[in-house]
Amino acid sequence: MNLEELKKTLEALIFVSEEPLTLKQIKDILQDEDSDHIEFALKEFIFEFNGRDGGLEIRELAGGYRMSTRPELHETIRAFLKTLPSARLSLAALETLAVIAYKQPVTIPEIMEIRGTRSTSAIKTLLDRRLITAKGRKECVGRPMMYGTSKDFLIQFGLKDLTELPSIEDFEDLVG
Amino acid sequence: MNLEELKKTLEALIFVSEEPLTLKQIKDILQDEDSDHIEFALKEFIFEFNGRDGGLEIRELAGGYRMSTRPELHETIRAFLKTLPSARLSLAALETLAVIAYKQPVTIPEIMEIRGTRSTSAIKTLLDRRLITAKGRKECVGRPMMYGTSKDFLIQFGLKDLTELPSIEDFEDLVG
Amino acid sequence: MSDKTISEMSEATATETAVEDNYETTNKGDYKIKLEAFEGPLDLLLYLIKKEEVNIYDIPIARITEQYLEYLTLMEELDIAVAGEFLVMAATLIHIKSRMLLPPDPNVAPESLEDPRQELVERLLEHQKYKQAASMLYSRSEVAQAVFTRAQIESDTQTPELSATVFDLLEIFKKVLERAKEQAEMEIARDEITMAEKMEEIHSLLKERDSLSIRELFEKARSKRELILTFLAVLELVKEAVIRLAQSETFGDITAFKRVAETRPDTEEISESGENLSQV
Repeated sequence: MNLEELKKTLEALIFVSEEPLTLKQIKDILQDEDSDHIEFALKEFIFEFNGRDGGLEIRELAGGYRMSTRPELHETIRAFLKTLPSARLSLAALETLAVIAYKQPVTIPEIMEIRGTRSTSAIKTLLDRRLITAKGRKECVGRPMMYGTSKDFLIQFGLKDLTELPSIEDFEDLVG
Repeated sequence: MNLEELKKTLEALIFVSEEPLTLKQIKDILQDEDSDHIEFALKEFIFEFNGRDGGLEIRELAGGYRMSTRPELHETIRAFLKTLPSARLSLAALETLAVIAYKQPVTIPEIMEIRGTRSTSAIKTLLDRRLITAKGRKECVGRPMMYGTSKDFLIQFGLKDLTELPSIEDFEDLVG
Repeated sequence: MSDKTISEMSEATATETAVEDNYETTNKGDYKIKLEAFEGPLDLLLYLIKKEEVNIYDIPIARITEQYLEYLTLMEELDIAVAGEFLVMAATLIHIKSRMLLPPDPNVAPESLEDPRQELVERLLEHQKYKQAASMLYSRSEVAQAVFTRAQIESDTQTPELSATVFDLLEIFKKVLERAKEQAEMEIARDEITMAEKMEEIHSLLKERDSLSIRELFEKARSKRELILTFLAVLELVKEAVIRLAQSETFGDITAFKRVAETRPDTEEISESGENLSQV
């Protein structure tokens, strides 16, 4: 490998590595390359990459090399991260959402009956995320609140209306 | 922000984003910046970043911008990550995907008509791999589900958008 | 589309690919693999057209039909289930063949005569296009797989989006329903008692008191199975002359008494058959 190829390879390896990439790891992967040649290429690559004064830099960390954003940009990045949809739903929340989507309007005791476990915190999560909404009270003992999916649910899952939810029959077509 | 600062910010944002970063997302974060100024900076940044001929490049993908390693380095990187390429789709699944990509939104009976055979297990595979997605129901007898390609399809097949697919008519001349 | 791509593709999915080569093999096992490889009747027809090196726009329908039927026979001989669509195509081919044999209608100008093969040719061409498109997608995915994105970084864990699709919701809903069903079955299984236990239970109840309402006994049953067991246990106890049953009025409550107890004169004695019990 010539020097330019070696520098390209180092850039890519540091980029994909989960942990800070150590010199030893680099030498292990690039066994055919001369050790001094690698060290020289690495120094030159870091010097050039950081010298660009771009948004990213290579930092030496925990005995290895890592690519990261420049500290002065962190405020903008934090602002960006905040705009992303919040955390993934837990399986409990997804199960509860599935039961509500297919059985709506449905009460908490009914959801419990189907899921076999308490679903109160999952329901709170779904309400906070505006994926479900209260749909009035059921006319039975205790008049429990009924829940159904919201407009946000339709948007989030790319549905025009609830009839677009795939049914079990749609799926039977697929496995049959 | 001056041009250099803007380019630095773009580099950091594209790096941080897990999904291809869209122009709209960029403009939403950098609300104080002039829209044209952003577009100009983005073009210049990509031109310069890719022009370095380093191990990384910015690619336009699924309606956004993503930083990834250069294809020619794949052997070394795969050896380092010890990853295997993801399981290949069967020919049946690929053909079904082709029909869906070009005919979307399309129902299962319509796919069957073109392929001359049942495609249900192929469709199940494509759904499991998230390459296709539900696209509402067709307003005809039985209201069958319609299918189309997903964002993951664009990402996994390296497409900017669907218009990047060659026209289906272009394949005609190859026949016979 | 380069030949290389297509041949790579056949390698990748060898068992599913309609083969280009070496069809002349005499090994039945090989034949079987290759015949199963045809995705459908259109695939088989395209293969035959290629093999016979005939013009797709001018298919010698008699020859191709004959070959097609030979393949179907071969498939049957090899115990490959011939899907319905293969038979439909066979019928279509035979129909086209017979139409080709008819003398042209003298009242129709030759240029406006419709070629009976027209529709089939169009379907074949259409199918062929999508096969080419599949091949194009294949090479695209190979290239796309050669690039790698960065490793996970700290911020990733905070940002993942709601990634479930509507199909995931349906899958999850089905699993919840299945689990609910299993749970119900498990509860029944856990409560399972034997007939001997049931008889013992009735027996000990009658030790504490002189009589027992049969309806009360049935109401205690928590499953259909327990209900039946209760019924059988009562009959068995009657048969063994441990208890006797009495009904104060028709359709009235039935009471079980220990055999040693006195029979009240005003009650109608029920025989061991238990026929009347079915009215309870």
